[in-house]
Amino acid sequence: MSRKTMVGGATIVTALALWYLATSVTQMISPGRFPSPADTWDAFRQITGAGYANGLLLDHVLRSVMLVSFGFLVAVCTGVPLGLWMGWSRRAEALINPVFLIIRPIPPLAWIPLAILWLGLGDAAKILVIWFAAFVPSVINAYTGVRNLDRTLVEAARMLGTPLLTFVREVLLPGASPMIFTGLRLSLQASWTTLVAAELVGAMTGLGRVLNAAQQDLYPGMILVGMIAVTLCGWLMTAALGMAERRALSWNIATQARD
Amino acid sequence: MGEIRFDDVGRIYGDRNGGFEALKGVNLAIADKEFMAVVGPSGCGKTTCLRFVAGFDRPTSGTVSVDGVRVASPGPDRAVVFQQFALMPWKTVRENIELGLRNKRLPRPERAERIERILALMNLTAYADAFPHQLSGGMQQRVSIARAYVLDPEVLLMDEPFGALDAQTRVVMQEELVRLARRNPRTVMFITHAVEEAVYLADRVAIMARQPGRVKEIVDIRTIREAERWDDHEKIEDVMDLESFVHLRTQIWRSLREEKAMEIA
Amino acid sequence: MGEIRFDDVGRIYGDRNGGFEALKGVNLAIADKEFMAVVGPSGCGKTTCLRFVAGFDRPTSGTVSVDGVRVASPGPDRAVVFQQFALMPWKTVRENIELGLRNKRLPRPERAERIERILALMNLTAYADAFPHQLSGGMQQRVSIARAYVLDPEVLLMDEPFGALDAQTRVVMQEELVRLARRNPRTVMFITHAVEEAVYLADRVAIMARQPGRVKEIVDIRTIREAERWDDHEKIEDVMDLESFVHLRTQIWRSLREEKAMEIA
Amino acid sequence: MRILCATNSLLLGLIGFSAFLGIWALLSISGLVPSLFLPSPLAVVERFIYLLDHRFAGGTLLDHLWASMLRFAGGFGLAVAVGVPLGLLMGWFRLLDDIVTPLFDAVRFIAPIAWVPFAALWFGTGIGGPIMIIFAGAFPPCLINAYRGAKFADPRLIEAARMLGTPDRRVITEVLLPSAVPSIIAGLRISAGLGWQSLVGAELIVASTGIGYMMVQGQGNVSTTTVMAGMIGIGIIGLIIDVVLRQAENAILRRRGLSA
Amino acid sequence: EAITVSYQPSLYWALPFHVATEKGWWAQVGLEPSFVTFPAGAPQIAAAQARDWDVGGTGSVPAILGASRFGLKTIGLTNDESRTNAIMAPADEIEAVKADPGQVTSLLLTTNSTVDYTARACLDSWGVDPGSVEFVNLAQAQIISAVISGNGRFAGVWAPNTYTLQERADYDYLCSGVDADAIVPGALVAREDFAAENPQAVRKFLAVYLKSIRWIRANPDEAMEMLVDFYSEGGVEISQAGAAAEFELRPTFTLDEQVGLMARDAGPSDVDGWMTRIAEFMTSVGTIPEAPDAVSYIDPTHMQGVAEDQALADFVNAD
Ligand SMILES: Nc1ncnc2c1ncn2[C@@H]1O[C@H](COP(=O)(O)OP(=O)(O)OP(=O)(O)O)[C@@H](O)[C@H]1O
Ligand SMILES: Nc1ncnc2c1ncn2[C@@H]1O[C@H](COP(=O)(O)OP(=O)(O)OP(=O)(O)O)[C@@H](O)[C@H]1O
Ligand SMILES: O=[N+]([O-])[O-]
Ligand SMILES: [Mg+2]
Ligand SMILES: [Mg+2]
Repeated sequence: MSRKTMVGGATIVTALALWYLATSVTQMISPGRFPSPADTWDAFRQITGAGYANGLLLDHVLRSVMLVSFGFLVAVCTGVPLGLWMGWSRRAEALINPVFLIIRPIPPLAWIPLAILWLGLGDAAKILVIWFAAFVPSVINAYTGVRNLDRTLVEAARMLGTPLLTFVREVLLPGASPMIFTGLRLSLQASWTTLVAAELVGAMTGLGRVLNAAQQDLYPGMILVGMIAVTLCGWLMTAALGMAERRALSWNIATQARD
Repeated sequence: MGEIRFDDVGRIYGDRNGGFEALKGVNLAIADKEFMAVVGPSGCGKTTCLRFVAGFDRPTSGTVSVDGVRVASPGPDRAVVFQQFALMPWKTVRENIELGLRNKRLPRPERAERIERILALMNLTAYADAFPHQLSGGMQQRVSIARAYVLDPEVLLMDEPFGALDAQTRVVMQEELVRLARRNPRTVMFITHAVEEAVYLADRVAIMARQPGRVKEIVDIRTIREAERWDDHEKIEDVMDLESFVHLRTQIWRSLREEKAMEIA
Repeated sequence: MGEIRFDDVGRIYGDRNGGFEALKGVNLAIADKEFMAVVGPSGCGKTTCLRFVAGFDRPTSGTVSVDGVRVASPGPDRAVVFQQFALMPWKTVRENIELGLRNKRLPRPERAERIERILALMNLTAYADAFPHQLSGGMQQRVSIARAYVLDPEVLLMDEPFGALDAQTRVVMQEELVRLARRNPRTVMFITHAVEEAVYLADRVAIMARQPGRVKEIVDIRTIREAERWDDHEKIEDVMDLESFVHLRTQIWRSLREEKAMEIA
Repeated sequence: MRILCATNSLLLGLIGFSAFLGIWALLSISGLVPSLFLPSPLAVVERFIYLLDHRFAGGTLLDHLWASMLRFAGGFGLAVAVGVPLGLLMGWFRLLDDIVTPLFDAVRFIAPIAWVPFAALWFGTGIGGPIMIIFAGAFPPCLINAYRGAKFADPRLIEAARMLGTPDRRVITEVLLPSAVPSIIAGLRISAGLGWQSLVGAELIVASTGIGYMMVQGQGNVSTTTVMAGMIGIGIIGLIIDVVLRQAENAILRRRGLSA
Repeated sequence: EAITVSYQPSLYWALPFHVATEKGWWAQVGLEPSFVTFPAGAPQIAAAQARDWDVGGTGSVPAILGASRFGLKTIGLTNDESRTNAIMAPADEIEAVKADPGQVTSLLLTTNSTVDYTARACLDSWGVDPGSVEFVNLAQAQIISAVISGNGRFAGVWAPNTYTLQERADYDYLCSGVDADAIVPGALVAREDFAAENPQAVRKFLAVYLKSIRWIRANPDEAMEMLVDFYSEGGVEISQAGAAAEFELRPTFTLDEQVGLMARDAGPSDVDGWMTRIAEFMTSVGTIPEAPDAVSYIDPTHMQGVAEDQALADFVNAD
C-alpha cells in the first residue's frame, strides 16, 4: 500500500515535471499544441473568475453532475431490471436479444440527430444520449450476474419453498449484485465519457459545453482544464459508488480482499 | 410418511432418439425413516436420481414418488444438503436457516425458538451472526444441515455432503450425523464415494453401476449393525476396526472394483 | 542425491512482530530415495513445508536444504505434483510433458524419446495429443505425474495429489504409484489427509500438529511392510485387510484424533 | 428455467424483432410521428440500398464505410499492439504496474472525443487524428483485460512452470499470455465496440469522409432516411466485428474445454 | 510541385478549386495539388498546426483564430459572404419581428463563427442588448434538425443552409450581414512557414484560384451546373433556385479588385478594416485574448506578386 502510493506519487510528480520541462523550459512542445502549466493556470483563473462558455467552473460542474447523475440513474433503473429479466428467463432473452444486438453497436453519438428531432434541445435529448451509453453495461452485467449465479443456490432456494418475490429480493438480486456493481461502474464511466457528446445538443452550460467551446476556440489551456474537471468529477462519483458497493457487498470476500 | 420409490426409472439426456441414456430401469424403495446410502462410480447417475426426488429434474420414463405421490416440484418436505453447502453468502448463519421457515410463514417467535434449538444442537450458537465465509468448511456444512433439519422434513437428501471436507473434519461430521440420525430418524438418501462412510452411516447401501446407470446390488447393514451393536462404540475408528465392519466394507469394495475393472478393460 | 532436511524451520506470516506463527521448530529428514508421507490436520503447515522444498517460499527461520544445499529457488530437480493437476489447459498432453524438457534444452529427438517412454509407462500413449479437458481427473493426474517423472528429478513433491479424484479412481492411482515408486525409487514427500493412503504408500509417515505447526511423531511403516510382505498383494483392499495394516492405520488415526479433540475443546 | 430448443428461441427472436419493426412501421405509417422524424423501415432500407451505389457526401455508402473501417483498423490495431503487451508486463512486473496505473486512472474518464482537439492539433484530421481518438477509446479495455488476465492467472500454473525451470520471459509467453487470452478477447470485444463508437464521434466532428460524416451531411439535408441508413450501416459493421470476435472467443474456449 | 489545399466541402467559395481541377489548370502552372476537406473551421485550423495542409480557403473567423494562435496568413479573399450569413425566421413572421426585434430572445447558432458575428451586428442594429438573448450553440446540421422539429424560432446559419431552411422550413432572411453593415469576407490562407519557404507556389495557387473566378463569372450557366454537381458530391442537394442564389448573393473578387482591397497605400486597407472588426468581435466574446494587428497576418504581397509576375498575370487573365 505505502509502496504503491509512493511509486504512484512519484510517477505523477515526474509526469508533472516532464510536462513543465517540455512546454515551459525547453519549449519542445509548442504552446499551440499542448498548454504549459502556466497556460492551464490562466485558463483556470479565467473560468473561475470571469467565466467561460456562459458560466463559472462551478456552474458547469454542477450542471454536468446533474445531467450525468440523471442519465445514469435512468439507465440503471431501466437496464438492471431488463438484464435481470433476460438473465432469468430464456424466453425473455430470446425475445429481446436480437433487437438489443442490433441497437447496441450504434454509438450514442449517432443518436444525436434523432435525439434532437424527437426530444428537442432540452435535457431530455441529452439524457437520451447518455442513456444509450450507460444502459448497455447495466443490462449486460445484470444479465451475466444472473447467469453466473451459482445454480445450487437457486436450487437451494427452491428446495426451501421460496416464493418468487422473496426469491428475487433475497437471492437473485444479492447473488447478481457483485456483477451489477461492476456494471454500474462501467455505466457511470460511460455516462461521463458520453457527456461531451450529449452536450453537443445545444447545451448552455456544462463541462461538455466547455470542452466543445474550447475546441471551437482552439484554446488548449481551457481544454485541459475541462478534461481535468471531468476526470475529477468522474473519479469522485466512482469513489462514492465504490463506498456504496463496499457497504452493500460486505458479505463478499472478493470485495474485501480487493482493498 | 416419507417413503421414496423409484419405479423403472430412466433418464435420457439430449434428444430423445440419439440421446445419452444416463439411467435405465432404476428400481429402488427407501422405507420410511430408513437411511439409504448410494455408492457407485462417477457418472453412474447418483446425483440424477437424487435430483428426481428433490424435484429439480424429471425422469424421461418411469416414476419417482414420495409417499405414493409422484414428485412434481421441489419443496421443503424434501430438504437437500448440497456438497458445496449452497449457503447464501450474503446472509448470516441465522438468516440462512431462517429463510425456509419464513417461506413456511411461521410466526416470528416460533421461528426464533426453532432456530435456537437447531443452532444449539449443531454447536453453532456462537456463530449465529457470522457470514458463511467466516466459517470453516465443516461449520458451513453444519449450517447447511441445520437449514435442512430445521424444516423438519419427511425426507433428507444429501449429495456427497462431506465430499468437500478434509478427512479429520469429515469423521467428526460423520459421527455427528450418526447421532442425529439415530436420535431423530428421517428418511435419508445419502450419496457418497467413500465406502466406509456408507457402511458406517446407512441402514442399507445401494450400489449403482454404469452404462446404463442402474441399481446393481443392495447391501443390508442394519441387521449386522444391530446384531454386532456398532452403536455402542462412540468413535468411528473403533467401529471401523470391527471385523464385521471390515467384512461389509470389503464386500462393497469388491463389487465396485469389478465395475472399475470392466471399465478399464 | 536427494536428501531433504528441515533444520529448526519456522515460518511467520504477516509482520514479524504481530504475525501468525504457522510453523515453529520443524525438524525432519527425508533420506535419499525414501518415501515420506506427511499427515496432519488442516492448516498445520504441510503445504507450507512442501513449498519450502520446492523453492516457492522461504522459512523465516531455520533452513531447508536438499543434499546439504540450502534451497533458493524452484527447479526441475525438485518436481512438484499439484492437487489440482496444474496442467496448462492450452497445451496437449505431449506439450505439457515437453515443457520441462524444452527448458532443459534437450535436443528434440531425445525429448521425443523420453516422452514416448513416460507416456507408455503411464498408459497415456493413446492420449498424447488430447487436451487436458478431454481427460478424466485420474488421467489428468497421471499426466501431471508424467510431467514430473520425465524430468528424472532427485526429489518428487506431491501435495494431496489424489485429493481431487473420486474414491475408485483414487485407489487405482495409489496402486500405480506404489508400482512406480517401488520400481523406480525417488525421494518423495507426499502430503495426504487419508491415513490409509499414507500407510499404504509410504516408508515413513510424519504426523504434524497445529498451533504452532510442527512434526509431532514419525511412524515407521517400511519395517513392518517388508516383514509382513505387503507388496506381495497386488490389490490395495487386500493390504488394507491385513491386521498389521489396520493396526498402523489406527495408531496414526488416534494420534490425529487427539489433535482434533484438543482443537474442539 | 426450462431449456428451450433452438427453433423455439429462433422463433421468439423473430417475434421480438418483428414486433420492433412493426411498432416502428406503425408509428411512422400511421402518421403518429411525422416521417421526417421517423421514416418507415422500408424508406430507410430503400435509402440504404440507394446509397450503396449512389454517391452522397463524396462517396457511396460503401466508400464511407471503407474509409471508416480503415481508420478503425489503424486505431484498434494500435490499441491492441500497445495495450495487450503492456497489460501483460504490468501483470508480471509490479513496478511497472505501480507506475502506469495512476497515469492510466488519471485519463480514464475523459471521453475519447474530448481528445478531438488535441488529436487534430497533433496529428491532423486525416488519418492520424481519428486514429488517436479511436485509440483513446479502444486502449483502456485492451490494457485492463490483459492486465487482469495476467494478474488472475492461476498461481499454480505459474508455479508449475517455474518448477519446470521456465525462465521469466517464457513464463510470460507460455503461461501469462495464454491464461489471459479469454480475458483479452473479452477485452477486445469491449475495445472494438468503444473504438467504433469513438470513430463515429471523431467523424461527426472532424472528418470529411466516413460514415459519421455522411450522417452529418444527411442531417444537414434534412434527410432522416440518410441518418438512419448510416446508423444501420454502423450497426451492421459493429455487429459483424463483435460476431467475429465472439467466434474467436468461442473457438478458444472450446479448445480449452470451457464452454462459452 | 506538390501542394496540399484545404477547404470545406459544399461551400460556394470552394467551387473554383473544383473548376480548376476539371479544367486542368493546376498542371498548367506546375502544381500537383492534393485536397483535404474539413467540416468546420476549427478542425481545419487545428490541422494546419499538424501540417495537414499548406494553403486553402476558410471563413474569416477561423482565419483570425489561426492568425492569433498559430500565425496563419491571410493572402486573399474568396468571396463576400455578408448576404448569406443571416438570422433566419419563419417567413410569415418576418415583418412582425422586424417591427419588434425584442421578440428575439433565443437564437440557435454556431457560436464564435461568422454567423455569430453577423447576429450580434444585427442585434446591435436593432438596438437589442445581446445579453438579453440566449445563444444556443449548435453545429449547422443540428440547427436544421432543431428548426425542423420545432425547437427553435430563430436560427443563425450560413449558405447553403439558408436555402435549406427556406425550402424545407419555409423560413426567410430576417437579417443578414449586409443589413447590419457587417462585412464577412471569406479568406484565402496559407501556413506561415510554407508561405515563407514556397512563395512561388503560393502565388501559383492564387493564380489558379483567380483564373477560376474569372471563368465562373464569364460562364455562369456552365458554372451553375458544376456547382450543383460539386455540392451533391459533398452531400448537399441544392435546388436550382438555391444555386442561382449562391451566384447572386456572393460577390467574388478578381485579381485587380483583390489587389485594390488589400492595398495599404492610404492607411489600413479595406480588408484590414473588415477583418479587424471581426477580430474585435472575437475578442469581445472571449475567443481570443486580443485582436491581432491586421498587418501582422494579412499579407498582400502574394497577391501583388501574382499581379507583378507577368506570366502568372497572363495566365489569370487569358481566356
Ligand atoms: N444436463 C446433463 N446433460 C447431459 N448429460 C448429463 C447431464 N447431467 C448429467 N449427465 C450425464 O449423466 C450421467 C450421470 O450423471 P450424474 O451427475 O448423475 O452422475 P453421478 O453418479 O452423480 O457422478 P459423480 O459421482 O461424479 O457425482 C453422467 O454420465 C453425466 O455426464
Ligand atoms: N500466504 C499466507 N498468508 C497468511 N497465512 C498463511 C498463508 N499461507 C498459509 N497461511 C496459514 O498458514 C497455516 C498453514 O497453511 P498450510 O496451507 O501450509 O496448511 P496445510 O497443512 O497445507 O492445510 P491443508 O491441509 O488445509 O492444505 C494456515 O493456518 C494458513 O492459514
Ligand atoms: O466556420 N466558419 O466558416 O465560420
Ligand atoms: Mg454426483
Ligand atoms: Mg495444504
